[in-house]
Amino acid sequence: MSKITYREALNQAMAEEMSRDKNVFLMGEEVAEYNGAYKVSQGLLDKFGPKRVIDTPITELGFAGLGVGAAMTGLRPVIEFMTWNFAMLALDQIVNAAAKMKYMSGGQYSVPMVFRGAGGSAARVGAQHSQSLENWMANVPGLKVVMPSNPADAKGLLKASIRDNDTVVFIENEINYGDVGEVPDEEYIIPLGKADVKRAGSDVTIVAHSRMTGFALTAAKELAKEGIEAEIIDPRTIRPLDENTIITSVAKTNCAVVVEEGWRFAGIGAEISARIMERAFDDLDSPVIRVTGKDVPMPYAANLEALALPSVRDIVEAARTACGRA
Amino acid sequence: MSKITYREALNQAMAEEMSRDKNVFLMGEEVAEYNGAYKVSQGLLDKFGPKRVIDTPITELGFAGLGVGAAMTGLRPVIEFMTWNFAMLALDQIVNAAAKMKYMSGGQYSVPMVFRGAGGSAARVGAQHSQSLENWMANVPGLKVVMPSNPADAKGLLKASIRDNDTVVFIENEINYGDVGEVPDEEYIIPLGKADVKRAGSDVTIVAHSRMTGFALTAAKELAKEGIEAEIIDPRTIRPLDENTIITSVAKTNCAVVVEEGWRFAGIGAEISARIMERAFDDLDSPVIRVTGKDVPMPYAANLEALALPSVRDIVEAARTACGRA
Amino acid sequence: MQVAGNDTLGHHSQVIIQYFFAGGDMSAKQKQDAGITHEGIFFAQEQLHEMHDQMLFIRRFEEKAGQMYGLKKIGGFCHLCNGQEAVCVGMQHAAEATDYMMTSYRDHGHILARGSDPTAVMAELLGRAGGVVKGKGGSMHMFDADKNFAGGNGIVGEQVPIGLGFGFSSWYKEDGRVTICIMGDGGINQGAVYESFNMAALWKLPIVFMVENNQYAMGTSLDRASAETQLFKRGISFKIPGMKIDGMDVLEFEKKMSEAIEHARSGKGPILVEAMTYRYRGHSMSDPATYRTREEVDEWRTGRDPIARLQAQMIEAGLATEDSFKQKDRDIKKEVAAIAKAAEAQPEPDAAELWTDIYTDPIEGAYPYPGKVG
Amino acid sequence: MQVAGNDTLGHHSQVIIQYFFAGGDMSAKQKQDAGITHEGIFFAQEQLHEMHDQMLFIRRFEEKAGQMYGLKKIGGFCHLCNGQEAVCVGMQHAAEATDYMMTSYRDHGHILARGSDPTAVMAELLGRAGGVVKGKGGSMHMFDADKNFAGGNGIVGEQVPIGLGFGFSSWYKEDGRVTICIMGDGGINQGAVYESFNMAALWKLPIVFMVENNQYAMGTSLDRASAETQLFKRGISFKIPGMKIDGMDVLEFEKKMSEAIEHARSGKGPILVEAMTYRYRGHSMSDPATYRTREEVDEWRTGRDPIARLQAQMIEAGLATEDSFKQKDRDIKKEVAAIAKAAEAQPEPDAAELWTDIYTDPIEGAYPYPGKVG
Ligand SMILES: Cc1ncc(C[n+]2csc(CCOP(=O)(O)OP(=O)(O)O)c2C)c(N)n1
Ligand SMILES: Cc1ncc(C[n+]2csc(CCOP(=O)(O)OP(=O)(O)O)c2C)c(N)n1
Ligand SMILES: [Mg+2]
Ligand SMILES: [Mg+2]
Repeated sequence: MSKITYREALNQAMAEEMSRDKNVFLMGEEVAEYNGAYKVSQGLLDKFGPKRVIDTPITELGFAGLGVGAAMTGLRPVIEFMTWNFAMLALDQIVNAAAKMKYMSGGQYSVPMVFRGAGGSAARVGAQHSQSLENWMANVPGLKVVMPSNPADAKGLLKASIRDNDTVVFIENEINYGDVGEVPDEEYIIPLGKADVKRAGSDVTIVAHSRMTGFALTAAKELAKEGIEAEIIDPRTIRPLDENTIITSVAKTNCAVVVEEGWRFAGIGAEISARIMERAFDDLDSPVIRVTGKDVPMPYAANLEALALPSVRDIVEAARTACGRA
Repeated sequence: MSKITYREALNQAMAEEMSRDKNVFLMGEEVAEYNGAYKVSQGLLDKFGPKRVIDTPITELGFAGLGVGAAMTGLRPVIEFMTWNFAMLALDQIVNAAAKMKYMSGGQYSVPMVFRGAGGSAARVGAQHSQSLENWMANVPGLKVVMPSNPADAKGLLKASIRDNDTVVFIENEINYGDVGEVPDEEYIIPLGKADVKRAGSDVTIVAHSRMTGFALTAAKELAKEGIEAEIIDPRTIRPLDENTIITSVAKTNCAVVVEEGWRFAGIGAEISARIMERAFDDLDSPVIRVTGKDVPMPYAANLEALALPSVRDIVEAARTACGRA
Repeated sequence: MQVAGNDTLGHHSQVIIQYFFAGGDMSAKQKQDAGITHEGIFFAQEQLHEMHDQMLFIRRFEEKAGQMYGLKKIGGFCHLCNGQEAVCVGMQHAAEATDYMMTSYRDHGHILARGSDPTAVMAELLGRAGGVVKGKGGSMHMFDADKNFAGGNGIVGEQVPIGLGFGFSSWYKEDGRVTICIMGDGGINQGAVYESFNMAALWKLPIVFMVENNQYAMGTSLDRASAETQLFKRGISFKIPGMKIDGMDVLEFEKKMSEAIEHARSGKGPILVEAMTYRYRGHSMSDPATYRTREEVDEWRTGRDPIARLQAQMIEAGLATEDSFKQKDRDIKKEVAAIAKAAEAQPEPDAAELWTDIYTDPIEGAYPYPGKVG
Repeated sequence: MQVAGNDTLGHHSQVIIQYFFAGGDMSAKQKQDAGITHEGIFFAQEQLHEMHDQMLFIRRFEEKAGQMYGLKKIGGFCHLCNGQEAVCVGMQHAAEATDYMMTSYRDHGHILARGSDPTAVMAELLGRAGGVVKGKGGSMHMFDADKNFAGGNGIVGEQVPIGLGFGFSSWYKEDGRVTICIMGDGGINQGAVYESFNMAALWKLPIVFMVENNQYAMGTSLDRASAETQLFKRGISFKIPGMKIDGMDVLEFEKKMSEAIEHARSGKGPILVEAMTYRYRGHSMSDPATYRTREEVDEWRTGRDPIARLQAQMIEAGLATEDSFKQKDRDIKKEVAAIAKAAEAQPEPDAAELWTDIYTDPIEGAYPYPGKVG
């Protein structure tokens, strides 16, 4: 095991896959000469040259589509959005082209590619730079949606995503880029579609992805002080969702909290809540509680921003309520 | 009361509002000289002239943004997307500009406009022309989302939407355009945010919007034959959602089915299901059941298309299961 | 070749090269053969017959499709290409089989000219199991990967960035292929087109962007949608040279398109071709096309029809007679009728097909809502 | 005015008019005043001082913002405009107060030049209640509706269709206003820009599109992102005439920009202005800007600085002295320091503000998740 950052883990995943398969290339704004707006692609231009690490003009729809076309010819593009906020401009290519292509073409064309970049809110970047898109993307058959919460997952999941023969929407978290964690030294892959129980517990199930996994783990420590043992599940892959791991946990804890940074209406929490009801109705002692970003555009002011985001306290309170110890 | 089509109802709503307020204009592809791809704007060019009924080039992002800018100066644009499928290209302007503008500008700029057009699947138009976007749009604070299911609602809600001082996403249904219904002769407005109980019943609550309301009403007739009285609720406004009407119904029926044409993952059904659990957990005798479009891109072949869409039979079966009479 | 390269053209803002002449060398062998020499290019009689038959086949196929639509055997949208056959056919004769090609929803003519099985194309229109995409795509979404035909795209303009990606791939792999990326005169206004123009020119990708200027986008005439109606100039701001070609003359089209493809293949970067053409029918089957005058339609239909024109040239060159063409037409009509019958006899796709072709690597047990077909 | 109109220009594919001369009439009154005559245009000393002071104020304001960022009092992104002051100020002198204006996230200089309260601008950077948008927007989202300043937009290129809408509104209302829609040399590659160019030209809307060509988009130099680096030519394909202006010379900029605005106001349709400028600092505060050489930066910074240039001109014309400028600088620095202090003394926005400004007409009882602030 080595201790590396989430950023380095992603970087290693790309470097290893690019070394393994010459069809893999990285393209996006500032990925090459600038080494990445967030330095995720540090050193890749030097290592792989300007044919495989390519800076683009600021034209998200265009280079997303370029990736789709290239993937249809058998290349394996990794298309970086500087952040997923800007992918709003490229959704037509992701949804109408990448996700539907295999079906529309009767299976003739696959689109083996990864769209990646930082999603959700960073710090103090305001309304237009704080969009969570995972619920929109997970809505779409044909896409897989992956959101790692720590360095080891980031590396193993990105390698799996690059090798996957379908289109993967890979959403990182800017605030996590600097997080340090243990990562195996030997090569490894984390299969898509498998949730991970980040902490075992018997009193309440907390499902949280991406940055919220860390919040949930912190909340679990608080709760433990009160004698509440929370089981923390990180789905890691949002679509397809490993619902069995969640249902198994709820069967044990009989209550659940779902946490997400994004907006509440038809979010990931809504989906997980509905599924828990569908499959574990009789196990539930109390309604599933959703902890989400507030239903407002992200404000800039520090105090308002803090109020807009889910907090550890929100999770603690929700967990207490869920297991009847509020 | 007069009997008119859903299409005519929309047309009347626009004509009346354009007569009332000279700041209202209609813009979109083929809205003027062609009288609308689906003839919703029939006669409006003749009535209001080329300054107020404007054909655009095929540039959804551009003219959506034009609408946003015009609305910021106090005009009241009605921007027609030939269908909402094409709005995928314009989402940045709808979400990052229209929805967030008032907040970002500290309340200085409002964006009083309507984005309208046919959403969901028409008949046999395949994967790229059958997208349901209401869950994505309803996810976004700053937007209101309206989806009428019959001519009277279509007219009253569109008039309310045009008068509303915020951005309204107004999603029609192509297959409903020809539906005939009674519409009041005198001027009327249907306030946004109010659900309508389309049929009273005591055994099961069925929530269904847009074309699915009609399916649910048909299902209710089937169910009545078996002695199951379904209460059919049409939310009409998806965001904000009139959750009280739904909760009140579930308190009576103790079970619910939610129907939508769109995909299941993080759809409208997920949201409503989660809310029913949150607010009516103790009233529920059984889990809320979601009837949705299948989790596949829309196929073209007639038999596959029929399988992909929710059917009256699906609703009937779900209702039976929900109220324990399967 | 007199085409101005990217560099000179942009820098001096010269007028785009509208017509240029290749004056290819004719082999001695070709000169002996019967054929037609069009502006210095020799077309052998076999090729002429092939071009003619393909155009006529497409014409009759589209008419049959129109009929089937009228009989409600084809559903949804159905966009015919009657009138535009010379573009479809001329282009295929200019391109290599290994070159990539993609277009909009108006794709029947192109996929047929590309050499896909017409029964599979008709079966697709009918939503049958043997359709070129198994009945899943329909009229708008025809694909044939074996023929390097990448759709069949329903979102106006969407195929342009996709085509950019195919061109990028050839640059990446250095495989010598050219991508021919087709759009309409309405589609060329989409922003994605200019994002693609810029990247293609910046990286000198081997792409021929081709706009089928049939002068209408649904009911909107060119001048009501475009500030610059000379569409071959739409690349100037990105240093992409342009050519305007008569798309109603298959020989002319083949010749000029060959030059455009050669330009792209030779590493000079992208080129923009404007094909002047006309669709005889409405935009789709439901469009009465009242926005055009009868005279205008007639002018193109009787005055400039690409099939009649080639027939006249071939008769004049002694390569065929009116009678032989009439016989050919009867044969083709019969063939098309047989194709339609065979396609109709096919079953609908199996219900299980609803759930296939979504993922190459579905994840066991995790796929959201599998099965329950029916 | 020698600018070629849309029609002639596009049809003949002429070289875009790069410089044109208005040769305005000077009134007898003006001639008597002290001032500077720049290419036939007289600038009175009051105006010169105003321009100078505004540029210097913006420079010092940005420096203060940079400091505050370093002290972590400003969060998120913070894009300074040092070096680009002549563009901000020259443009405001050319435009009417009623003209509309919108730009990207690099907006401090523009909103200050527009005349917004600098304390409110600084308070916004600090996320305070008295911020120009109540602390809700921050550096990237400055708006001042009273001054017709419509942002402050964070998505690159997004303001261009919005500007199209402002221009459309003036066409619709016939209110005689011009919209000045500003983008960067990176932003000009976005597809939405060309969709907007086409519609603006098609309908002859009164819009000046202005690209601030500071030659870098983050770390990407112009030639690595644009096939056509002469950005004023980017409108040719849409029949939009272009002008290239030295954006480091405030007098030149004011003069040429006035002509561009006059072009748009007179009903001739849109025009595209390329302002040649340079940002002295990194893209945002976190960017060390190692992609540029020290020499290049110095060449602009010491060789072409717009403030130093105007100072030299004014000293030469006897309108000021080095000492008077030094005193002015001290005054402005003091003013800026006082502003920062006053802004910092403001409270953060009230917590209840989290839930305001989302809807003009919230729907009672139905608003999804109100309240529970904190
Ligand atoms: C993004 C998008 N907007 C609108 C439509 C509806 N639509 C389909 S075809 C068409 C006209 C296209 O015209 P043109 O590009 O000239 O191609 P042609 O039909 O003449 O071949 C329109 C507006 C669409 N399919 N996609
Ligand atoms: C759509 C979108 N893509 C990417 C970004 C990230 N980004 C912010 S500024 C910038 C560079 C813009 O450069 P330019 O247009 O030249 O403006 P300048 O910063 O030089 O003023 C980029 C890529 C963004 N904000 N929006
Ligand atoms: Mg056309
Ligand atoms: Mg720049």
